Amino acid sequence: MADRRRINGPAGATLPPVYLNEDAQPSDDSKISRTRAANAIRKLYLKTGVTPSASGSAYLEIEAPGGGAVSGLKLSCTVHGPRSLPRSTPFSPHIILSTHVKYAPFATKQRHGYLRDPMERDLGTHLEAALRGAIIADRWPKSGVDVIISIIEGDQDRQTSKSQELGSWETMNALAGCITVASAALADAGIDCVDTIAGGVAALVKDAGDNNSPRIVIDPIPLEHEKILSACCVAYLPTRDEVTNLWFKGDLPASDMELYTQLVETGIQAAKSANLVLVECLHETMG
Amino acid sequence: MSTLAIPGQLLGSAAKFQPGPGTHIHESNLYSSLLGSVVITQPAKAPGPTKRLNKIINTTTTPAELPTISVSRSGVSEKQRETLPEVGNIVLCRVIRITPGQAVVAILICGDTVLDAEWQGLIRAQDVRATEKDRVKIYESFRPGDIVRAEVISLGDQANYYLSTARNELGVIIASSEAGNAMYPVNWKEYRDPETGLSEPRKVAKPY
Amino acid sequence: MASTQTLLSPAELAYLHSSLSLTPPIRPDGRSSTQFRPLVAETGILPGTNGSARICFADGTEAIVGVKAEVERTKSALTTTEDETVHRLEGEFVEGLAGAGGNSAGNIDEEDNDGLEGQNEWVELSVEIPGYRDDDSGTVFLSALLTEALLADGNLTKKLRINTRFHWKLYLDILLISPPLSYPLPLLSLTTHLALLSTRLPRLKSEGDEDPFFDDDWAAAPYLYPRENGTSGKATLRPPISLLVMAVGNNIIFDPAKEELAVADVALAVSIGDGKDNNSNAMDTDTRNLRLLSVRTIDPPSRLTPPGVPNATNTAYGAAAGTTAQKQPEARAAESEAVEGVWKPPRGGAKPLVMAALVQKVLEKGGVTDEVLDALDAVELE
Amino acid sequence: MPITIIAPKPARHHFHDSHQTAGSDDESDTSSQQGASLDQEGDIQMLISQSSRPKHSHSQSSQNYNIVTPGEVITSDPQWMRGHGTYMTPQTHNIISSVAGTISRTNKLLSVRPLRARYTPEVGDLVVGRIVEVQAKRWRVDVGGTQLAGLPLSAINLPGGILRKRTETDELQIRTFFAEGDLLVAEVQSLFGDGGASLHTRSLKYGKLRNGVFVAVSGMGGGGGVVRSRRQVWTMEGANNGGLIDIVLGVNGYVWISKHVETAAVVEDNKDNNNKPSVGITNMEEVVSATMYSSQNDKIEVDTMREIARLRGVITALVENGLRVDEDMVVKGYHEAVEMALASEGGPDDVYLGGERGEQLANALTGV
Repeated sequence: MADRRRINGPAGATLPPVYLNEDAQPSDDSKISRTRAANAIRKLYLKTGVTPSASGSAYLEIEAPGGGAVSGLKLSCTVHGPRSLPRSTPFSPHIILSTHVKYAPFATKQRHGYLRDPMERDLGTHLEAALRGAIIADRWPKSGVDVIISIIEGDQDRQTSKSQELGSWETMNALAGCITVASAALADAGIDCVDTIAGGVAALVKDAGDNNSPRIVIDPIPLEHEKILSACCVAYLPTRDEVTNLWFKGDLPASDMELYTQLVETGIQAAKSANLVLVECLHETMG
Repeated sequence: MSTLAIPGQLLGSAAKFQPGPGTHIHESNLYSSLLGSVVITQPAKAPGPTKRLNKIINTTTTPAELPTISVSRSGVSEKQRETLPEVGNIVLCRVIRITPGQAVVAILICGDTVLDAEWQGLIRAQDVRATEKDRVKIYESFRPGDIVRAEVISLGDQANYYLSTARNELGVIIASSEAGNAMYPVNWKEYRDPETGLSEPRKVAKPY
Repeated sequence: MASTQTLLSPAELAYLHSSLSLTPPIRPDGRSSTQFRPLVAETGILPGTNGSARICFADGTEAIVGVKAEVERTKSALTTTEDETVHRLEGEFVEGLAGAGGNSAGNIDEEDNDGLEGQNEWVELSVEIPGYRDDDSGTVFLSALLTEALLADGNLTKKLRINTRFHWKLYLDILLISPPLSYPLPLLSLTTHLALLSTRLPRLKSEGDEDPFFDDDWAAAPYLYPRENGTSGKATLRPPISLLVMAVGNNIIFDPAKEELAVADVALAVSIGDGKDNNSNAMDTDTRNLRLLSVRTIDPPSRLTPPGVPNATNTAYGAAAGTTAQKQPEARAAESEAVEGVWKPPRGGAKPLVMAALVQKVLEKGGVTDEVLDALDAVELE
Repeated sequence: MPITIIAPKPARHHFHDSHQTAGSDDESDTSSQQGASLDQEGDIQMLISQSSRPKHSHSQSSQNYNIVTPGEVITSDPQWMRGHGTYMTPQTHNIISSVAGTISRTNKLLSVRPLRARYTPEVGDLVVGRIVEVQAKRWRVDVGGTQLAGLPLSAINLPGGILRKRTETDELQIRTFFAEGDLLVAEVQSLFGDGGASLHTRSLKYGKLRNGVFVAVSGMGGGGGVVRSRRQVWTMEGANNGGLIDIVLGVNGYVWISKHVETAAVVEDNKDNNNKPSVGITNMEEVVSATMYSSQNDKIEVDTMREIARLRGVITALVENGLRVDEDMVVKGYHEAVEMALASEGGPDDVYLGGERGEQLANALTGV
């Protein structure tokens, strides 16, 4: 899909080459080890009402681990609406939700163009599924709401070359952040929701060095582990104990349902932890 | 009970309260669906219930007996929550354009809330006044730019709310003349320009 | 495509929901809960491709998949290795230019297994659904789902490797011929599965890292997914399949039609691989080694359905109702408890246990997935 | 077996010597059961021959090939008049087909009935439709035709009795009568010049549909489908305690199968009023119209739901196998399906009629 509206430079041409530090040892520059407990998420910062012009807004930041080898996640979400629909839209007894997730061009190591690429659209679909279960759509007939998320900084390693493969796992972290930040922004906008929805990620990882059997960790950072075997991202409603969106990928033996169930449960744990921050943040908004 | 509520917070049993705005029922319990402060309204003692009560029709209990619980944004934050015009609401709107059959308006204020979004409304010729409906002429009732007080009578079609000014206190409240001056009402169907002295026909709202 | 909203009346929805909630559920077309719609399938229909397949339903929905392969230079292997540091530098730089980093830059000289892994961009998958833009979020979601399943275990990309300098680039073009009458995921996935099974790549005649050249004899071309004994028999390793499964009440329903999906409490797309890993090679070939590759929630369209109005609050109900003008017409529907026989669009999500049960049902040994794979096995190749 | 995958079959030959006999040349409508989807003329003789002798022969004699394709010259004889589906070129007397279909002759009128066509409304047709749009004073209804049909607010029975005057409130609450997605049964009241239709529901047997399932069989290939017949609506007894089931075969190919609701019985048989003192002739309308715009389903027994699903399966199987759908065929097919279920391993509860089962059913009906 070509960008027909702008004249862009050749794709990828703006990428600066990344050189290794001369003194860096090839073996350990690419790996940092996980210092958090297996069931702890990274520190979150969440604030609502950051964009006054929007009906509702929120900003989420997740701390960068490992002393700058990896950038943290920085998300900004704006909610526009409820607002009237264009005249051409047919009657809708519900609010019409549309979600947009966009990486800022500079958010990741590889530059993103201005047009949304398939991965961003895919994220948007996941987010839509997650939010649609949370909002009470029939409260707002004949109206629409747009949830727009900009990923300002994309939680990716800055140095190593393993971006491609790891990137696909980092997408899940980004999605979980998107869900949490959108939830705060929707509450700020005064759109009826059944609960405060939050996202969480869990992964089955193999650690470098030791010959340990794979273990399940919360909020995985791909760079911290030798290999991620499977991961899942969960959008969870804590008071109702319900999941609105589940995204699992990886490679698990079908005979081991237990492992899968555990993984999802750990994902829910992560979502619950994020939800604590969310609730705290909403109380602050009120206070 | 805390006076602040966040979405998903348990407010009480559905058997004890009636659900008001900003709440929802889940498994026989009332939960908040908004971020705001909890308001409990005792049922009106007079037999004639208020408009708001009238809208909440509970099939299992008699509506007049239970207090209504609702969650609202007002008073907590400066930013007002967007509301939708509802049937029965009194709204203030600006006339956008007129045709022989109807006046198209933009709803600006609904109840006490200044609206963020622009909702479009329609005043059809037969809804302009209560009497002599057949002889209503839109151009003798409204002009583009007028500010009108009206009542929402229907959700209407996909784009428009249907409004009515068929009551004495409804109609044009602010109008300017063709010369561009603010006018004052002289009777139920005329506004007058203080500078030129000319009158223009309008559906005039009775001043309070 | 959550956006493919089927317009159903509240009364229909209420009826469907209650009939599907029965034990056992009564589906509108009479199928049992695990039964699929009957399919007509054939492979090898496109002579210009490396592999192809076609599947259609009785209602006329039809999908065609064509697989084409091209030899491509592996990008990160452009430079020769002399000095370790220089190599790494350049490898990195080239990768940056290409805009698609791989993981093989440092791995070329390594003798371990990682060096034999493929890269995800060697497989390109496109989905075309008539009536939808190719950047429609629903279409993108479908192709992301199918790609994810194909790449999850790394088996496919591994097969595409020719030598350190060259690889096959595989293009999978998935075409739905008719506008979707139901969520097309199972149809597209099964067709893709058959097309990949029938895919053959020319036999390599060159050796080592020299420029590859191939055998002209198409009959000698080996299957991408090799068979047990040469060209006949079952494939030892199979492409993944993605099944659509949904829950209504306590029932788990496979291959839902669109009107069934419209009342779903939750719908999942579950991708399963049939990976006989090398460890169990010597084992009996009858038991499959199913692997869970991906699970995605499909946004159930039920949340966007119009609610029914209980008779008690229906202004058009009852003989005298029309004249009671003080009842406000079309006032916003009041919050109320569910009433028997009245459709209420579901809110919220699904219990984690329900979701786990759905996945469990798909993975069940000797269950639906096994039977689907058996049936796909029985389809004659070309 | 949860899934059946079969290899494609070679294309079926639809054409066969029809049941026309020598001497009935003028009436040779040649609408074999696979020939025409809609019997536009409602030709009586043809209907009789069809219903009395459903047959399914596969003879491929080419003499009776009455399928024409667009551009094919049907006749150059000037005695014929051209009808639907044909055109003439200036200066010649050639009548040329403009669609692919079967030739039908009515006296001197030659027309071609398309093999596959959208529904063309005719005044008096009983149709099942779905509301797609609500406008200020009317609804737009999908009836499977080329255009949406209109249903004016003035053409419905308002709750509270037929004679109630329409008020402005009704206009404002138009959506409480029918909203987007609602299904209704109506009659075509009039046609517009462009082929669009205007519907009405001004009879107690028309109105909103509930308590059942919908199936669309219009636009199906192969020529099967709903045909105009004596009765489009009937009530039948479901097997295995199924209770009474109503079937509405819309002429437009939209079908509604639902549990029989008692109040409707009053309408169908007015004489019954004597037996029911509570429902007099005067308040009958009120009782019926009370439920007219309800979207709440009554309680439906499991047995009834099962038999409704079976009936739906019968209709789908008829269409998929290119058979016509009318009361006669549906009733026969239903009894056959009940028998088949009893004989099958699933027992009477097995209502699946897809794939091979459907073919089996069709074969049993056509006597092959």
